[in-house]
Amino acid sequence: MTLDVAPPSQMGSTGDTLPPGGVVHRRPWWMGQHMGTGLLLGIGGYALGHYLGNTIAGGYTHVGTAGENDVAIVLALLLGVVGWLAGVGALNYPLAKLAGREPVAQPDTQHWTRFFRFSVEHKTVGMQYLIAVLVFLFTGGLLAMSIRTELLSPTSHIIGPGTYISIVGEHGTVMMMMASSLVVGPLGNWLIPIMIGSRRMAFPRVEAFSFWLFSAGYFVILTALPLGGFPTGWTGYAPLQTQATVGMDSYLVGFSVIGLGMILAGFNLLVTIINYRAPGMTWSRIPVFAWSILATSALLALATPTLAVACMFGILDRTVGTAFYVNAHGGSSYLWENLFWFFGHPEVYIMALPGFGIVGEMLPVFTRKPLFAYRVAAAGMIGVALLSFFVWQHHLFQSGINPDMRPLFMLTTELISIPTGFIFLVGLGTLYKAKIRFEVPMLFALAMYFNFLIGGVTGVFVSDVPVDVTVHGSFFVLAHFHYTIMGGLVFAFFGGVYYWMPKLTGKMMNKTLGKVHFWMMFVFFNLTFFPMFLIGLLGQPRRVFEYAQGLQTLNDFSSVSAFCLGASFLVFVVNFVWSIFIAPQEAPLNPWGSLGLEWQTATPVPQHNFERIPVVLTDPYHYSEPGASPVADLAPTSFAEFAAVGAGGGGPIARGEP
Amino acid sequence: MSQVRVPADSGYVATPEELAYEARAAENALFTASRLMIGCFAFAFAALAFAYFYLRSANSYDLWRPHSVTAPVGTGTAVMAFTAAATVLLLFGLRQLRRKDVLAFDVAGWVAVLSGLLALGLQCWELTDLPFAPATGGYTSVFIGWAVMNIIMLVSGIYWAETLLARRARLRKAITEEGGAVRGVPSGIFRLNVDSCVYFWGFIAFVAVFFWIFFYIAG
Amino acid sequence: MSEHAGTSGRPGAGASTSSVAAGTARPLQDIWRIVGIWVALSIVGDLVFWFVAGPHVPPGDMTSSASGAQFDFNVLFMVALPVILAVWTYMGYAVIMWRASRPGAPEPIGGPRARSNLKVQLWWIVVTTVVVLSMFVFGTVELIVPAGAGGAEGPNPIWTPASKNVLPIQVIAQQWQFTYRYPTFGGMETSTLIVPDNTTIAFHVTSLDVIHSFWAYQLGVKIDANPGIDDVGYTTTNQLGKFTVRCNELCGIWHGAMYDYGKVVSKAQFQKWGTSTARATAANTKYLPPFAWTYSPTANGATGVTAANTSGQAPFSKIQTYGATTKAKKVVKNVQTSTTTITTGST
Amino acid sequence: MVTRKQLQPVVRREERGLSRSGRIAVVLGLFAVVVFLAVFAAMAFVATEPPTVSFIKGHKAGSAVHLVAQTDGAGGTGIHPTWVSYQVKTPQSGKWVHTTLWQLPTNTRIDVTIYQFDSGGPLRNQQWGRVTGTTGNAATLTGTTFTVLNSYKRPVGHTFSVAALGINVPLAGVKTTEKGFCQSGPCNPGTQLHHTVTFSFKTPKTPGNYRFQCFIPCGAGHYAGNGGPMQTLGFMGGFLEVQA
Repeated sequence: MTLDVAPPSQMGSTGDTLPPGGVVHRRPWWMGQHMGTGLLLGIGGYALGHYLGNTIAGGYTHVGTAGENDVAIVLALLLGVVGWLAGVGALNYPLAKLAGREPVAQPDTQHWTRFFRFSVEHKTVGMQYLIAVLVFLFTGGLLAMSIRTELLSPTSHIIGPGTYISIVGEHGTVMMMMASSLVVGPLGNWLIPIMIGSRRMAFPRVEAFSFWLFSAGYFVILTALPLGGFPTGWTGYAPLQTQATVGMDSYLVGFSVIGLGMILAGFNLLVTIINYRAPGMTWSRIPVFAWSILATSALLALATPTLAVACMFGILDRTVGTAFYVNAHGGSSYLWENLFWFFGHPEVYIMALPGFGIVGEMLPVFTRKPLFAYRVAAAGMIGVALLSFFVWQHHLFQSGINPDMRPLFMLTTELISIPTGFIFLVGLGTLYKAKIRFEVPMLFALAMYFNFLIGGVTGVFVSDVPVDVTVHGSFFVLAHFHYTIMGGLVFAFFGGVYYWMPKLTGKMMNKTLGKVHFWMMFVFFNLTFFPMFLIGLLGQPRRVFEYAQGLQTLNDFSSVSAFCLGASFLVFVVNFVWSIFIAPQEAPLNPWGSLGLEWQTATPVPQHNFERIPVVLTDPYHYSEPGASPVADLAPTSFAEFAAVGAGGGGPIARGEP
Repeated sequence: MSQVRVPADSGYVATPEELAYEARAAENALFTASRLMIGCFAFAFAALAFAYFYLRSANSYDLWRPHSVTAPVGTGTAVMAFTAAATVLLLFGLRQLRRKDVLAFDVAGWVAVLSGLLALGLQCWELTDLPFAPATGGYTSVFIGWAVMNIIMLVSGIYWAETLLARRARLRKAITEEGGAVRGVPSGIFRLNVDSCVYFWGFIAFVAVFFWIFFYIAG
Repeated sequence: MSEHAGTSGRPGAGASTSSVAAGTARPLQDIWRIVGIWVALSIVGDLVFWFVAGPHVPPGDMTSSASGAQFDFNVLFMVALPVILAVWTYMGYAVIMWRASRPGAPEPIGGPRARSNLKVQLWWIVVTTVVVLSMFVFGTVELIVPAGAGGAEGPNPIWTPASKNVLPIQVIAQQWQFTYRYPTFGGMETSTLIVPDNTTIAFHVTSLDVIHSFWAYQLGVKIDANPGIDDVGYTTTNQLGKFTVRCNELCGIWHGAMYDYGKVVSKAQFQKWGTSTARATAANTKYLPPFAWTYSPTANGATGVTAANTSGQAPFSKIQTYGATTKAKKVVKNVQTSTTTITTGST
Repeated sequence: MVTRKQLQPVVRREERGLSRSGRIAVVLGLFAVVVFLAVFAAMAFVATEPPTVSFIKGHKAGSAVHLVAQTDGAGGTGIHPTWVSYQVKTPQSGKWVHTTLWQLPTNTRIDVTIYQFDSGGPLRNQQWGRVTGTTGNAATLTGTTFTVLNSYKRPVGHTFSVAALGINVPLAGVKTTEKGFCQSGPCNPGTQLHHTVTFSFKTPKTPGNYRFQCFIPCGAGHYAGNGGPMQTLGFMGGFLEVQA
């Protein structure tokens, strides 16, 4: 260790220092540890694990009869992930720490290659996440296109049935993995420290680690296809899971790896929001987006361990031969259903809450009105997060659980629509007598309300047990959750991307292309998924490659709309590439006229975010309020200043009175 | 080394107020994080406990625990005992550290790590030499699940304790000086870190005893 | 205090004092307009739905549970439509009337009154809570009164039909076809489901391998098939006709092709069909395992009826004893449960 | 009021060296590479589907189609050589092809001969011991007509079942211990131990893909014996592609 002592201000809690000056690598960009070495070691790890697995378990009779060695595949995937992490340099510090070493300062070059390295700078990690979730999204989208292609005809015609369910499962899994990090990953990591007035994340290495696990998960889940796919869909129901071929191992390992990444990402964000708020950033002043990320992070950190454990049980069943999910051996097929959905339902809100936060940020800006009922919004998000732990058995209504549990879970499920309704109260209240500017982000925000309303109301149908007898597991449910996840979260995400892109990159997205993207996406999203409610009611179960002849018209309509929906994403890609890389247009400092703290900093945001740690004077929603205090003092002479003005949110300026 | 030092030129100098603010934030973050980490592990072990009680009450085909199979009680008790011993030792070490008896902290800490490693080794050994097949019943499955999770938990706990002790070995006495900061590690933070680690070990011991009871004693 | 931050982002700040007048004349004019449009739309929408679409809403009215589901769906829709219309009307009104590009659009008003309104918030919470709770009460009544509404009640149903004459039919799901056993006809097994009219039927659904779901669409019945579990659901037929049975839980490659068609026939026809089929299949029925509520076939066969598996003997070869030594090899007593053959109980 | 310049960070902005057309070219090039890779991956993936054997080419309308297939304990070729699988004789060249996609003409009698080389066991569900859906609801096993096979007495190697057409024919298994047991396909009906099962059925008038599968748990090493070959096209499940 030849490093100088970093000033204590940059010392992390567990010694996670991040000296902003730090050390610069003099090596050329292609040397050192980066994605390339990660891939190399990842492949090496895969090969080693495969070899080890064959050595250990190759002789077992069942491996011979099945013609497949699950032990080898699991070990290969796990060691592949370890190799990837070691290759990108994620393990350097954790290992050095064993020898008591202090953190090695990170290369903080602003060279573009930083996006391919293990960077602990939250804005770099945010951009890495942004690209990664888009890759995930488009991969899942292409798979969706092939699903819709197969469903053009009521019988099997282009894709074989085995390939078809592999694609269905792959689509679901990739999309779920993507959606659980869609907002938290890019926007959460990038914006949250700036929004709460912090110079850093609580655990920058944990944050970076979560990203590299996330990206490793992408490769792991992709290996499922060449390994023969998995037949279970994203829900991975056992004992079909136990029965499946080695592609299933990719699912189990992939979900564990992604799950670990989700836990770490949520862990870091939660600790950061709780502890790194700037002076004066009281709980009643943090942006509503931070509230949503707070609630989401809590769900990520607490619900996902259950998934990891359930996946571990599945791996043990398939490799060591335990019988967690095998009834005939003292296990239970319900065990997976319970554990999975105990994670799975909070997961659903992991994929909804950040969207609420984003639209909550954008509505005041584009209506020039304060956010209506801020406390209700916060309460709604926390309420949804809490309740989401008590609803999971509604996925098991028709599975033969104890019948008297069903009214109870019907109640909890329907209760959750009350805090969800708060979000609508906030939105509608903010629109009241507003001055709505139809910028691209605002269009997405309004569309999110439009879509999520349909998704939410149909959720009440699904939660009602007698109706659920008909719609459970049908295309109705499929349409329902696409309306909430895609109609809600993905729309909000794209709104957020258009909204914050000037901050993230300093470039404006093209407005015309943005509007074309929005209208195509909005119209064809609804044309794709609304018919699915009818298709489901008319008796088409999910994940089938054959359906009733009479449903072909509706399915074809839906398919063609889906292709157009797919094309709308191409418009986004063209817009993205054009506006950021080809013909960049410098963005104004605060193009939307937002009061949010993140818009008060420079663009590009300096590496340490703030020259001085700001003193926050009020919440960022004082629109159309002459004489309101500025949101923060960016150059405070002393932190005591806020105590005089805003301690406890009590001062006249803080209350927004003239 | 191809690294060179450059001055912290990114353009800001922290004021003493900011330093104090960030130090306090770091301390609070450590406190929150250690408790949250226990929360994450608690949910994981809750899933295991759920599997245990669910399969036990479902008792499919009367195969929860055929012939009352039991994992080796001696080994299991030893694993639990070593885990508990490590916790007690760390607790003692923390107390001595608070009294600035660093030598006692070092000795207790390293013995605790050793004890944890023994528990870990025994747990691995027990897993490779079970008197039943994994698929014998629900009990055997959940037991193997527990053994794997216990290994993961012990590794986490030992890693944390070891890194603290290793850092302490590098930093020597300086950390005990009240308010002193050597190489950027304020002693307050270090003590809080040890404190959190011990807290986590308390959780490990609780889980170890809980599952020891249900797997070996009250099954 | 430095004033530089934040002000750049408030274009409306300068001109807002003049805008107060617009809202004061008739403060709730907009709300009344919205309510008017909403009430009109809701009444028309609900009436049109109830009388035009309602009677055709799937799954029809072939059985008590199907018509129950239809009625339920219609009632929920009658509630949901005004909720959706309320939000859409409001949003539509807002988008048209309160857009910035509208000539003469007044400046919005900020300040405490725009930030929260206790009355509105309370009303919102009360109304949503009342709607939600009444939906819950309605749903629970609709679930309990018609004996589980055609859904799965597990092995120990608590809401059973009042009728004493319940026809038990066993649905055996396996990869990838349903078969049906009729304990009332000597435990014969068929590949098509024929049920009598005007009869309360108890479907006992079980699986031989993975999880399936028995979805008799027009009958309004959906019951998951779990291996080793006897999952029961009830319905009462009240119409003749054909229906579709589909597997509703992903069960592997041929999940999409796991469907067949059944028929509701008159009681007399059912009796006739039953006796003739029982005779026709007698040659095979005698080889079937004795009728039981669940079956646990061994890996390469179908011998097992419900019984404790003598451990150590793997029912399927995937589970092996590698990595561990098998010391415990005491013989465990076979526990036979619920293997009684049912021979009575029809119509 | 802080101007943009004042807030400009110390971080140096990257210089952009490329012209606009240069950047377009780079992006299009990258795009082409990505598209190529995606198409390549998709093609490689689709190529794992088994080939189709046509019984329509060269078939005279009105005459019966003779379909000859064999079931082997191990397919011997392909990516899973140890998996149990069907082989079918092409009508054109008489070669054995490892596939389960068989094209058949509509409304035609199909005379099926299956050489069954695999060993057998009891059915998971004895229901599939019945012969249904064939002409006369019967089949012949080495010359003897039968309608029901007691799978506990007479182990069944496979069943040929087409659910949508109501066809089910159990194919009796051979003993692994006997001489001439075929270890790996394609097996030779002339020399190796097998059972010959024949039956006829009529293809429906409506064209369509009718799946056929096997109801014996022959995916050894997988839970309930229904994994692996049972869930992969070209092994124990496939389509009768009935076309006009």
